[in-house]
Amino acid sequence: MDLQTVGNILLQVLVGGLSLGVLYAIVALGYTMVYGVLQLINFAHSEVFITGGIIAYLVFSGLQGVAMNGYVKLLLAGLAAMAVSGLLNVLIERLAYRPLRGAQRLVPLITAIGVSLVLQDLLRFLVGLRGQFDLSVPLPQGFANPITSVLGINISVLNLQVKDVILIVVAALMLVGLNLLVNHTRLGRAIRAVAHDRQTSGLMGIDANRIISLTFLIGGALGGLGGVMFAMKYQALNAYSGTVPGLKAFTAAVLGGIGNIPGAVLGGLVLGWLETLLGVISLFGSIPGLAWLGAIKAEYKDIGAFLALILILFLKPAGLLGKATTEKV
Amino acid sequence: MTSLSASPRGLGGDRTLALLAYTAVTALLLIFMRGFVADGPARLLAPVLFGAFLLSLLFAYQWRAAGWAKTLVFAVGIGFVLPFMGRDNTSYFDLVIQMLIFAALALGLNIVVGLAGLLDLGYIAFFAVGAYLWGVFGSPQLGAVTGNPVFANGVNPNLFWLFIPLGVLAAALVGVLIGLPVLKLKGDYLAIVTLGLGEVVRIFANNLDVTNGPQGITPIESAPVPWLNTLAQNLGFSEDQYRLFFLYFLVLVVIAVVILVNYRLDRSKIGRAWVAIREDEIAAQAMGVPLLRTKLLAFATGASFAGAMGVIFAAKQNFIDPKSFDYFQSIGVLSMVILGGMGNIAGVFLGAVVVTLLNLMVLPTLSEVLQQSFPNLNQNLDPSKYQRLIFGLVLVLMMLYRPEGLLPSARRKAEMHADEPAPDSLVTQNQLEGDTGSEVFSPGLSTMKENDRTGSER
Amino acid sequence: MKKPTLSVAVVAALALGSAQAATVVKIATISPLSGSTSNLGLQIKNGTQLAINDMKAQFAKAGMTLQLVAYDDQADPATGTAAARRIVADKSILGVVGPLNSGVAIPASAALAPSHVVMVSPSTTSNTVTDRGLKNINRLCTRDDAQGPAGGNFVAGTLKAKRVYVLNDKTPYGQGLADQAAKTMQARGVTIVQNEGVADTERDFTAIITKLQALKPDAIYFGAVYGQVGPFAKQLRDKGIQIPLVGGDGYDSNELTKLAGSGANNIYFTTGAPPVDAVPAAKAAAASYKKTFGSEIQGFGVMSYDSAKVVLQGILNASKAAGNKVPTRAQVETAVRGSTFNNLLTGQVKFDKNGDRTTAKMYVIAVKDGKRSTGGIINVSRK
Amino acid sequence: MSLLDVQHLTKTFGGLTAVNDVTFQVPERSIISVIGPNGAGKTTFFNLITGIYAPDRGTITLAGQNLVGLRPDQVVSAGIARTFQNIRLFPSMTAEENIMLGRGTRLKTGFWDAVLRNRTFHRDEDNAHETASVLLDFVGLSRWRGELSTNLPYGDQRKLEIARALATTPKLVLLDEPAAGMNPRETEDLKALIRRIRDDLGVTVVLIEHDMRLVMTLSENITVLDYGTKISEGLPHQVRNDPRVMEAYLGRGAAAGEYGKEAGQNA
Repeated sequence: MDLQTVGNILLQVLVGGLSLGVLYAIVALGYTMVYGVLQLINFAHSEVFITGGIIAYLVFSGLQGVAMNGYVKLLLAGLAAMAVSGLLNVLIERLAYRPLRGAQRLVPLITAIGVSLVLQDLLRFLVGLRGQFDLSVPLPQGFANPITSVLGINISVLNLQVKDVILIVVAALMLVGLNLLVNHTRLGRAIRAVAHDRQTSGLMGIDANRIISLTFLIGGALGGLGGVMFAMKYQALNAYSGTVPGLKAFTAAVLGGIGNIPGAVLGGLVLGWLETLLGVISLFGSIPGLAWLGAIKAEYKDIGAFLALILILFLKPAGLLGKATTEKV
Repeated sequence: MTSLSASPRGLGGDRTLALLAYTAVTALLLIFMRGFVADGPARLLAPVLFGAFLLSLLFAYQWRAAGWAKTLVFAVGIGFVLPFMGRDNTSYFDLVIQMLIFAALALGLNIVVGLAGLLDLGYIAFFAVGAYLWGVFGSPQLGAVTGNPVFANGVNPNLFWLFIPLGVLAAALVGVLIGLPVLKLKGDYLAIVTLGLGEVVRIFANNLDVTNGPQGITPIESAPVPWLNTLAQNLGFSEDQYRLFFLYFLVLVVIAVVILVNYRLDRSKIGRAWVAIREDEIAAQAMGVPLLRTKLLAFATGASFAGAMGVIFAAKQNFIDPKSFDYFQSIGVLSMVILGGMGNIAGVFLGAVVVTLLNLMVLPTLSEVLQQSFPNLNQNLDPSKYQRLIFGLVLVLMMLYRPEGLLPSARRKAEMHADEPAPDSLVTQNQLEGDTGSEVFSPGLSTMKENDRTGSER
Repeated sequence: MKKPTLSVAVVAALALGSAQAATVVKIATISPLSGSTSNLGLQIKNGTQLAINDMKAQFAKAGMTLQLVAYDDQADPATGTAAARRIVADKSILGVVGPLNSGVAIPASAALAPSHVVMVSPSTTSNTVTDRGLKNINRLCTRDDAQGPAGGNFVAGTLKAKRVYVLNDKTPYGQGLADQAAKTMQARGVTIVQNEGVADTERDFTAIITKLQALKPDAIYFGAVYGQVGPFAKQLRDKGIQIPLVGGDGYDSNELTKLAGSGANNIYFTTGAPPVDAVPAAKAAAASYKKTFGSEIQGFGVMSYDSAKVVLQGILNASKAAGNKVPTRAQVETAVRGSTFNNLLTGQVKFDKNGDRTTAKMYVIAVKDGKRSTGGIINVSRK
Repeated sequence: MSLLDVQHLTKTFGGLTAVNDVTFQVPERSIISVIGPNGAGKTTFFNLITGIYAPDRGTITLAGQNLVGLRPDQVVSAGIARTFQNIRLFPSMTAEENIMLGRGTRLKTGFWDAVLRNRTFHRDEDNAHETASVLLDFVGLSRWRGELSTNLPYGDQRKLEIARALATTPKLVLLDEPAAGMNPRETEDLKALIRRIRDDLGVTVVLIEHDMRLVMTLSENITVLDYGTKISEGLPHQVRNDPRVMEAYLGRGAAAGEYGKEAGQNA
C-alpha cells in the first residue's frame, strides 16, 4: 500500500469524518444547552432530533413535484423542522421537567427516559397513520451529485457530494449564529447566568423559567436541524432512528465537556473523525509492521468511540474543554 | 397521602389480625379464581389478584404485627401459594423467578446508586459477565472454544454450584477493573462512562468467538438435583417444571443472602461511609473515609450481586445472547431502583416486583384482552404494539407524582424534598478558591470589605 | 321458491350446529411489535391474520371459531420466553406463528416444547433453532446452511466474481447468512477481501465505502435487512461504486427499492417467498393484504401467511384424524410435523425430523433500475 | 518539640500566591490561633495541612511524620481532624451517625466483618456508639442524639461538627471559624469547650477566627496572615499592638494616622 493510497484514505476519513462530526456536533449542542441550564441528561433529545428528520421528509416529499429552487425547499424544511422540534422540546420541559425542578437529580433523568419511550412509539404511530414505517427522503435536484472538481482541482477522491458541503456550511453558520447569540446578546448572557447559578440569577431579575424554556426552544431547534441533516445525509429514517445517533451525540457532548458549547462542537468532530478512522483502520493492516491493525474490523467502530471517551475523561475529567470545577471548601 | 414509611414502627397499632386476614383472603382468591381468570375479559383480574397477594408479603414486612404471624405469612406465601400457582401455570413460576432476579439486580444497583450515589448506567454489564461465565462453561460452547472433546457438553453440571461464587468473583473483579479508571469522575460524567462501558461489554459479547457472537449460546445446563426433582414429582410438578422448581428455591436463597448482605452493610461502618460520600465527598474524606476504596467497594459489591444472578439467569433461560444485555436493560433496572425508593431495601425490592409485574404480566394481559374484545381494531391502534409507550408513561407519571418512590427510605425523604440540592453539578465554574467565607461582623476590628482592599495600594 | 328456504335452513343448522360446538381456537404470533424491527414483526402478525381470514369459514364448518392473539417479544429473548409461558397457560392456543429472530425462537420453543405447542417460524435462519431436534419447532424459510450457499453459488457461479467483500449486520440472521455464503465462495476459489460487520442500526457507510474503493472487490455480499441495505445501496451508487450487491431474504421488500432510490440497481437477493410474477396466487395474497392492512406485503409477510396456513391446515388435519373434534396440542404438533402441505405460495411443504423443510424453492431476485425480476430458481432439498 | 512543624509552605493558583512561604509551629497541648483579613489564605493554609491541596513548596510534619503527599483521609489517620467554615454535616444522618462516621477511621470493620457480623464488627459498633454518646455529652448535645443533623440549631451544628472531628481521636484539631454566626453567650460556651478539648482530651487546637475577643483571651500564640504571608506572630498582646496587623485590618489610612509615616514605609 503506497503512500498515495494512504494519503487518499486519510483525506476521505477527514472529509467523511467532518460531515459526520458536524451532524454529531449540532445534535450534541442540543444536549449541552439543555444540560447547561438544568444539569439534566435529556434522553428525549434523540426523539426531538428525529422529529426534525420526519418533518424534513414531509416537506421534501410534499414539495417533490413543485418547481422550486432546491435551496428554498431546504430552507423551508429547515425552518419547519427547527420550529416543530423546538416547540416539542419546550412542551417536554413544560410538562415533564418543570414540576421536578426541586427534586433529586436522578428523578428528572428517569422522566427523560420515560418521555423518550413515549415519543418513540408516538412518532411511529403518527408515521404509521400513513401506512409507512421506513421513510425514504427525496432530496431536491442535484443535492446528491458528487463534486468532482473545485477551481480546476480534481477532488473526486474525496467522495464529496453537494449535500455534504451544504451540511457543513449550514452547520458552520448555525454554530456561528449560536456563538453570537450566547456570547453577545442579552438572552445569551441570561442563559449563561441561569446555567451558572439559577438562584442568584433569579435575584438579578432574570425569570429563570422563561430562560429555561427559551434554552429548550434553541436546543430543540438545533436537534430539529440535526434531524434535517440526518434526513439529507442518509435519506432514510424511521421513528427509532434517533436513539443511536442521539446516544453518540451525547457522548460527543460529554467528550467536549458537558455544558460547554465549543466543547460540544469539538467533541462532535472528534467523534466523527474517530469513528470514520476506526472504520477504515484495518486497511492499514497491509502496511508492514502494522499488521495488527488488520484485526480492528468495522464492528469495533462503536467500541473505539466509547473507549476514547473513557481515555479522554481519565486524562481530563471535565472533558476536552470543560473547566475543572473546584469545590469551595 | 399516607406514605408507607419505611420503618415498620411507623404504622399505628398491632395489625396481626389484619395481616392474617388479608393474606388469607388474597391467597384463597388467587387460588380458587385461577380458572375463572384464565379466559375472556376476566383475564384482567389475574394480575390484580396476583399483585394483591404479593402485597401481603410486603405488608408482612411493613406492618407492626406479631413475629410468628409475619413468618407464617412468608412461609405460606413463598413456600406454598407461589409454588402452587407455579405448578398450575408455569408462567407464574417464570414470572416470580424473573421478579426475584430483577430484585437482586435492583438491590445491587441500589448499593451503587442508592447508597454510594454513583450513577451507573451500564450496570447490566456485570449481569452479562455472570451469564456468559456459566453460559460458556455450562454448555457445548466450552468444547467449541477449547476444541477439547472432553468439554463437548461443557463442564460437569454439578460445578454449577461452584460457578455461582465464581460468578460473584468475576463480576466483582470486572467491577473493580471498570471502577478504577472511572471513579474519579462524578455525577453525569460517571453516568455516560458507565453507559459506554456497558455498551463495550455488549459489543465484545456480540463480536468475540468465545461468546459465539450474535448467535448466542445454548443449551446451558443447570445443576442436577435429583433429590429435589423427586420431591417436585411427589408434589405433582410436571417434568419440565423441575428446573424452574429448583431455580425458584435457589433464587429465594440467593435473594435472602443479597438482602442480608445489603442490610448488614448498610448498618455498618461501610454503609455510613457510602452515605457520607454520596452526600459530601470532601467532608467524608476529611473525616477519614478513603474515597476510591469506598467507591470501589460499592461497585464491586453491586457487581457481585449481578454476577451471581447472571449465572442463575443463564441456567434458567438455557440460552443467552447479547440482546439480553443492552443499555435499555440497565435503564430498566435503574427505573426499578428509583421507582421503588432509592436507598431503601424494601422499596427497591417493591420497585423490581412492580416493574416486572407491569412488563411481563399486566401489559401483555391488557393487550390480549383488548385484542380479543376488539378483533378488527385499526392496525395502528393495536395495543400489543404500545407496551413500551405505556411503560414510559408510567415512568413519567410516577416521577411527577411520587418522586421519592413507592416506599421512600426515611433517610432519602428529607433529601428528596429539599428545596434546591446543593449544585454539585459540573457546570458551576467557581472562581479560584478564595477566602470568601461569610461576611461576619465581629465586635473587635471591623472587617474590611474584600473589594475595598484591592482599592488601597499595598 | 323452495330453494331459498332450504338454504336458510342449512345456514340455520350450520349456525346452530356451530353455536353449540363452536369452541374458540386461537393462533398466537410472537414477534417484535415495538422497537426498530417492529415493521418486520408486524408482517408476521398481519400475514397470520390474513391466513386466518382466509380459513375462518373452513374452521367454522369444523365447529371452531378462529382468533389471533399477538404477543410483542420486543426482540428480547426474556420477553419472548415470558410470552411463550403465557401461551402455554392459555389452553385455547393450539399453534404459534413466529418468532422473527432466532435469538427469541430458541428459548421460546424450549418453553413451549413440553406442552407440545407447535411453532412454525417464517424467518429464523440460524441452524441451532432446529438442530436441537425439538418436535414442536418448524420453519418455512431455509436455514443459513441452505440460503447462504445459494447466495454464494450465485456470486461465484452466475456473477463469476473473483474478489468479494463480505459484510454482515452483526445479528444472528445477517452474520449466519454471510458466514455461510463466504464459506461457499471460498470453496469455489473466490478471494474474500474482507469479512466484517457493522451494527444493524448503522446508517453511515463512509468508512465502508472508503474500504471498498481501496480493496476494489468485484462484488459485495451483505447479510442484512432492507432497512439498512437501502441506504447502503444509495450511498454506494452515489459514490460511484456500481459492483453487484448480493444478499438474502432480508432484502425481500419493495421498501428496498424505495429506500435505495437511484441506487436500486445491480442488486440481487435469494428469498423463499415467491415473487408475484412467478406464482399467481401470490398476487392475490398481496392484493388482499393491501386491502386489509393498507400497506404493502413483504417477503416476511408471504412467509408468515404460508406458515399460518401450515399451522391452520395442521389443526384441520388433526381435527379430522380426531374424529372432527377439537384436536389436542400434541395431535396438532404431530399433524404439522407429519403432513404434507400443498397449494401454498412457497410450494409444497414437508418437514424433516428436526422441523426443516425437506424441499424448498429459492428464488434469486434481481433489482435493475428500481424494477424487480426473477433471476433464477434454485431447488433446495434436505434428506 | 512542636507537635506540628510547617516550614516554608507555599501554594499558588495560576499566578496568585494564596500561601506564601509560611513557617508555623504548634507546640503540644496548646491553643494557637491563625487570624487575618478575608482573602488572607487562612482556609487555603488549612487545606494544605489537611491534604485537600498539595503544596508547591514546603514541608508539613506532625509528630515527626511527613504529611505532604498524603490523601486527606490519610492525614486524618495520622492525627489531624478539622471542621469547615461552612458547616458540612451529613444531612440525612442523625447527630449520632455523623459522629459514628467520624469514628469510622479508627474502626477495623471490613467487608466480611460487616457481612458476618463477627466479633470485630460488634466491638467496633459498640465502640462507635459509645464514642458518639461520650462526645455528644462532651459537647452537650446528648438531647439531639437521634435527630437529623440538619434539624439542629446553628450553634449546635457547629458543636456537632467539632464532636465529629474529635471522634477520629486526633492529636490536633483545626477549627475553621467555629464562632462564626454565634451570639456572645454561645461564644463563651465555645471558649470553655475549646479549653476542655485541650485540658480534658489533651488535643492541641489550632483556630481560624475573626472574633478577636475570643482569639485574644483563648490563644497562647497567634499567627497573622495577610495576602498569604505571615506578617506577625507572638503572644496576643504583642500581635494586637503590631502596626502591620493594625494596617492589615484597618487599612493604611487609619494605621498611618495613629502612628504617623513610620507605619507607611515598611508596608
